[in-house]
Amino acid sequence: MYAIITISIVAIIVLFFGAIEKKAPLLPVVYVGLSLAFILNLVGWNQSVHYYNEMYIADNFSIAFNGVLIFTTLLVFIFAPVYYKPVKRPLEDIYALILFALVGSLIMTAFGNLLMLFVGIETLSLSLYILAGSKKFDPNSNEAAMKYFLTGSFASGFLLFGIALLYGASGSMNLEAIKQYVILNQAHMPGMLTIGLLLVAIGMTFKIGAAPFHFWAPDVYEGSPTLITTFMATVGKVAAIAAFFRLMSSSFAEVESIWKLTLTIFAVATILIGNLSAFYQDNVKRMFAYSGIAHAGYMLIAVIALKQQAAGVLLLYSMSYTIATITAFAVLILVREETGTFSIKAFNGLAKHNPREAFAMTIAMLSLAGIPPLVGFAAKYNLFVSAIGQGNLPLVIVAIIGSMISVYFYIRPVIAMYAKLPSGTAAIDSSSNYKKQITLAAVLMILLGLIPGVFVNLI
Amino acid sequence: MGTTIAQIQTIPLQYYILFCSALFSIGVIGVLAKRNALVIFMSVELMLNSANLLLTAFSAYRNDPAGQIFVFFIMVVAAAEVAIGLALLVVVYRSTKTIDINALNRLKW
Amino acid sequence: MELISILLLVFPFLGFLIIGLLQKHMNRNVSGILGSAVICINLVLSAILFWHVSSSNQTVQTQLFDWVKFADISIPFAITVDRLSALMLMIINGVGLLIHIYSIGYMKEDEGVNRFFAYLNLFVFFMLTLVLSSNYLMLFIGWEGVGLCSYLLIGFWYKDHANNDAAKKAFIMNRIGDLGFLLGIFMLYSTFHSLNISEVLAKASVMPSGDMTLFFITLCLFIGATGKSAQIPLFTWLPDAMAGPTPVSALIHAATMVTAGIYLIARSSVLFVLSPVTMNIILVVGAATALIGGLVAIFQNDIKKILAYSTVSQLGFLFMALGLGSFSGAMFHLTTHAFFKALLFLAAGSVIHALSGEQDIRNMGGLRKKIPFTFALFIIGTIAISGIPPFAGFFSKEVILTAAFEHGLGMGIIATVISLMTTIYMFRLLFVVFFKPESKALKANHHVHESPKVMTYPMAVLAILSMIAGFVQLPKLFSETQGFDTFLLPVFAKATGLAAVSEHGLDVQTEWMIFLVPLLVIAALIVVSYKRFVNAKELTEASGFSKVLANKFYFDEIYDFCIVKPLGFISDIFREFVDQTIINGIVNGVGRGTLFVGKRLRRLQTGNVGFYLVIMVFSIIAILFFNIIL
Amino acid sequence: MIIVLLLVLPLLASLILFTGKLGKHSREFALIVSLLEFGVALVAGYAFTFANHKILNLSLNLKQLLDIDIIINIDAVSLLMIMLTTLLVPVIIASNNNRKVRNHNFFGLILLMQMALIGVFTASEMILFYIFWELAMIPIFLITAIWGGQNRLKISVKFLIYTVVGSFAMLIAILYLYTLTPAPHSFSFDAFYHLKLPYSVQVPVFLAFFLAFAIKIPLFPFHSWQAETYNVSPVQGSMLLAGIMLKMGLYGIIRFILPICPDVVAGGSLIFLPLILFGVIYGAIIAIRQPKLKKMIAFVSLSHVGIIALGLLSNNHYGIEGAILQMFSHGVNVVGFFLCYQIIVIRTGTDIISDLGGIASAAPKFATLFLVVVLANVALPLTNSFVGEFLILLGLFQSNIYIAVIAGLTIILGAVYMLRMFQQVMYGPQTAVTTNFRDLTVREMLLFVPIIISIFLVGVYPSFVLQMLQTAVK
Repeated sequence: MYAIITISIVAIIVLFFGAIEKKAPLLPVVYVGLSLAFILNLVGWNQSVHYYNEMYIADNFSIAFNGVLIFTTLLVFIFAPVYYKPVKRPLEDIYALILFALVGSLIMTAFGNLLMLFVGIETLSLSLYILAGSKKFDPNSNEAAMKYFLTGSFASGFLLFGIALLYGASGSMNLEAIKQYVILNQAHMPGMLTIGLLLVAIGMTFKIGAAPFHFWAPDVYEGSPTLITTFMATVGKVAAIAAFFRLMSSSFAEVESIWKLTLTIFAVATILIGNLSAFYQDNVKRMFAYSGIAHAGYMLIAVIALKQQAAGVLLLYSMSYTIATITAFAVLILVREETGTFSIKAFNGLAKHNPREAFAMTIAMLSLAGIPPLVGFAAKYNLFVSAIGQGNLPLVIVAIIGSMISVYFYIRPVIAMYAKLPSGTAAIDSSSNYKKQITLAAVLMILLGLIPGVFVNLI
Repeated sequence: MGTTIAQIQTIPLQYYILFCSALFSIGVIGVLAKRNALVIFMSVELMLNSANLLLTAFSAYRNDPAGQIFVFFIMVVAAAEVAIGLALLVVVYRSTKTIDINALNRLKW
Repeated sequence: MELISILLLVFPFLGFLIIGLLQKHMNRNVSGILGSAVICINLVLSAILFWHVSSSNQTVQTQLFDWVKFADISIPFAITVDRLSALMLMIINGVGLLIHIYSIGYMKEDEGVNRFFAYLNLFVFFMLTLVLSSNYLMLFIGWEGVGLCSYLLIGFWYKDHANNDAAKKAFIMNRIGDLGFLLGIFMLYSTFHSLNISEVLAKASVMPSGDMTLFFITLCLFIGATGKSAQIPLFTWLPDAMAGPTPVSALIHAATMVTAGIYLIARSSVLFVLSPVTMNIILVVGAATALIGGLVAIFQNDIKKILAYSTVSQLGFLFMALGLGSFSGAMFHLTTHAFFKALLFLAAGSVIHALSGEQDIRNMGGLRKKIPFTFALFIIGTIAISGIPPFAGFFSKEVILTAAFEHGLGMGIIATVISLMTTIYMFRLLFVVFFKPESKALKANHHVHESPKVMTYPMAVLAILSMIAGFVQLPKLFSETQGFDTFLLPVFAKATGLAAVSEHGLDVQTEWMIFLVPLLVIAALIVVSYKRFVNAKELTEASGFSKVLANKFYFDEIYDFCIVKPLGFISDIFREFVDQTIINGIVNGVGRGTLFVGKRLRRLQTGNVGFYLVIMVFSIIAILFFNIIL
Repeated sequence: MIIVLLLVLPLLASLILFTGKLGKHSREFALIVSLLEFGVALVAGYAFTFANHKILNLSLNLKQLLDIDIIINIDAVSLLMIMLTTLLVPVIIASNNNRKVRNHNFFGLILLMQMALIGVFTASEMILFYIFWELAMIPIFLITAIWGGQNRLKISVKFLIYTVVGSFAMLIAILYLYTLTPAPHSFSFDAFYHLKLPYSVQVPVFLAFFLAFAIKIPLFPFHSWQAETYNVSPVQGSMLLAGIMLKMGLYGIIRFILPICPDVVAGGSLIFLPLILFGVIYGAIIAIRQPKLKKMIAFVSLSHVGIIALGLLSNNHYGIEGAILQMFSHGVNVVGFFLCYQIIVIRTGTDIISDLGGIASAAPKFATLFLVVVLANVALPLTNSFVGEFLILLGLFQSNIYIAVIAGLTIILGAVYMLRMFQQVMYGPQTAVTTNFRDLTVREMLLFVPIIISIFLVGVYPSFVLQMLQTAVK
């Protein structure tokens, strides 16, 4: 709760600084604020506090995920200056919007009431709509924003209607109450509740960008400013999946029969479509969009295999996904700055001049592909095992085949970097702490890969 | 207040549900059928408002204010949404000189 | 005694190592002397052993160490010296020594002389391993080892690919046989759960005659033997093997290695006696080989080729003997043959040496004056091999002929014919080379010279041996004591006992017939061939059937056409088509397939929002439909 | 303790190398480390035999931290494989004197690979095994992709994908078996060994494992990556692949297929043995006419490992034990073969067999060593591979005569292709490229020492290995 407040305040301060045309203090303020928020968030660990009669629940689950989200945002902000190097103006609006989006995502992970879920989602989405279009004079950016907006608002329409139906059926929007209601009449579910649940599920599926509601993702990811894409692909996705997980686990765990098959089909479709479509991408940015879709599919497995362990697994997975993706995007930003293209060729011979970036990128790719001993493998491994533990072997087999396919396109940048000759001559220069971050991320991916147990058993 | 609820309850709940569903479907169809962004916004609004109506109806029938409170939130969000939507529309129009959504086809494959 | 038997193996191997490793730095003369010295020591040692086993009747058993040992299988390096192996020891080391000495002179000019002696010692080592081994697997080591040495020595002058091809051919053909041998070993092990020869024989002796497994075992062993001892169908390598230096031909391809097959069968006599079918096969194959070898020999013009085919024929003759169940007879002839065939080869070598490399007999003639000593030796060898008393060949052949006639008249006659053919080609060779008026080529070439003593003396020794060796066992007509048989009796007693051939000894007339008739014919043949070959101006080009014979029944061509060519063809097919097109094609096809799917899936992303929305709605409807209605 | 050392030493060394601080001393450093590693392995072997074949084991339960139990056992088979690895890696490192490839990363990768391989050969916990299994693939892939010959990318990627497919099949099988283990589920080998699967379950499990290993080994018809990969990757890469890496597959057969699906091995021999058998003959026949030396080695290796696989699946303890011995021998021989190949190629710049010739007269020392290697490859008695092949064939013979007979044909074919190659390359008149062919330098001679020694040691006195193994084979 304090985290949310802090961040909101920081956002307002940022806006204020922008208003008085001060560029210098902006980022420091953000850094400090986020770090503060991170710490405040951790306060109250193991004592699940409820705010505003169960509107907002700060239990370990939400705290852990919020930690991840805040940390990710911090990383994004660290990469910001390099990305916005050419821009003169303070960019307070963009920073503030990112912060507000973060607030939305924090609410999503911790909602105790469908109302808060909706509010959180909308806070996140609305901010993202604007951010997606924040390159005002870039038609791609505009188009991305428009597409995102249209599909997004459409989807939230369904979500909302679903919530309404749930409310109608159960008579409450409180997760706990709904759970009670569901337990009471497991025997004969009113059709209204089923429909409501499905609509909500669909809405969430859209937000995490899983098939068959993934179509917006590639276009939006490609069109939006890369930094924003990074934010969307990490914070947006993780928050959505966490919210989805929370919803399902806290209210509808007992009625798997209604939604399990549907979600399984979603997951299978997502994994296959995501990986196969990424297979042929030459545009790396877009490739990451598809890889993001694929990973959404994997995360859905965690939702499907609902048991206590799964929360931890999901946490680990989202961490691995976030770190790897953010590292990859960071390098991508660099390369883009240098070569002006997102094509895979841009990576040719990167290892020659920028060994450190290349190394980080390699680690990220391998981690995403799930090659041991990196965190990506640990995450997948735990995910699959917990899924199998509850008899989802076919699903897991599909997932394995998916990641088999994924190896191919994840390895392509690596090959380009190491085995192809560089096109440019000079090394791409990047600020020193940028380098530090990238290296840190790479190290993290290895370390977490070595001690995944910590996080799996965290919540 | 009580009388209003009583009057509301004279109409069976199913009617509200059906009506709202119909309204919602109209919204959906509008979104699908139209290629003009502006109209699509309006259809989306229709969808949201159908949900509002549904919530209100439920809350009225259950004597539970939560639903109606939610409606206010939704209205706020909807307003914000429209604002953003129109803003984007303007931007897009500036670049493509049209508000036909089929004109948005730079990003694909 | 155990120590000696081990030293027998140690010395030649040391010789090989020393000469082999110091090749570069060793004086070219030293190596020869060293090599010979080693064999000389060996000869002494084996003499001691020979005396020991022949005086006392027990065999020398020596266990070195376990070679293959785990679970229930245990195959040690173990040495057994009984009379049979003792005899072989004498032959190998004796002939070996002489040939070593001879080579000192023969290889003088060759720059690879050190390598030569290294190989030669290695050969002796393996040959001794072969005859000393107490189990089949160790025997197999020697078996393959001598094959290797013969490969190295045939291809000794490796600059010329012809020699290498010959060597390769020899090795591969041997390998074919070896596979048979190996399978035989497997069967032996599966049947008797041991490879120790004496153990196997003991276990086998209780089995019924004509037992099926025994048949297959013996058949496989015999296949092995055909490879090593150049029998049909695997004999074609031996004539080509003459590409090697002549001493090698003498030692390996006449006296010792090629007799390994006979030794193997004699060793496992019990097994063979118990499977009459195999015995008959051996008999037939042996006879056929002997005939073909003899026939072909008559029409060859290369002095060494003639001797080679003669060897083939003689080996066939030996196999006949084995097939007839006269093992000791076979060993007897093996011994004498070792002497006179070695002698003949060395003499031929001396001739070639004298003519500085000339091998075609059409370019020879009248050498008896030029190199009288060699001439004399050659005559002795010829007489001995043609089986003219009182030289060695006569006696040993006599035994086999008798055995053949005991087996039946037909077989007896065939055997006689074979032994007579020997006379024809040998005397043809003799006359053409030594009596015939000189050829122009030879006239031109003046520096024809007698070989040095280091070469002639060993030959002399062999000549003496091939004169007197026969007397160890006179035909039954003249003496009751069958020296050789009695010597080998302990080895073959069991076999002959099992054979249980109805001992209807031939009556005296037939014995005389067998004794006299050949002699008359031989005399006649000598006269005829003298007329035919000495007075003939030039050897006419072969034609008609003789052409077929001159081309050794086109065996090589047939093999080439039926095996070599198809194999190459298949190889190309596999490499070019199956591997590249089919298998690789499939693999790549799968990859491309996935790529293709990816390509198509991308197309789904049309970039049109309307389309996205439609898809969304339709999937929503579908989901609701499936969940509610169904 | 020793085990940890075995694993950590090369890992640390590789990390040090990756930093690139050592510059041009990298090779010496790597060599020293690998020699140390060999010493450690010897100590381990001593400890093993000294504690009369008691299995060295290291077991840490780190569920909380790693949610993987670290279980590492060294039994006879593992030990033999470790010996092979630690013996060959120094040779491989030292053999590299190619300027282009002399690079700290290169050696780092080799050592990393060594660590992974040792991990594979010692892990006794499925996931640990799988991790090492995958880890072992990355270095060799990078080696091929970065330092390889022309169109190295296409081929190395194909190789990567191909093997990944296999290992994922294995992963599926592992996960499936995991679900069958009694709760609480466990990934330890023992847990897997103890579940007695019905035949119907064994079959799919077998197929999954078999696919994985057949690709790795490789067996016909999954070999199409082999020749290409050998051909493009630098010689050291080929050595790693042929000498050690493909033993992973065979090792996998020993560890998983034999204990987990015994009935399939026992019953189904007529289903897959003929396939492998065909591969054996197929490889041999192709080798007969293969124009390029390196590709020929690939196909020869295909044939040889096929024989080994036959032995392992012969369902007969002679066959299995022979095969295990042969795994060691083959590694040594093939590396020796590649050494000769490298020497020829560096000297002459070509590996087209028909272009070569007459080297023997120019370089007698080399000729002798090469001859020994060739003879070891044709399994001449008293060389290492004879005993192995003898036992394998014996085992096959007892389980199925016909297969044994056909497999025996390789004895002949082996002689054919080897002698053809040797004659073409070494004998005959010298050709343009082989005139003034320099004979071996001392350094090169030293490279051969371990190879030659192990050829004759195992050839003459294999019992010490065999007796060590027999406990494991049980």
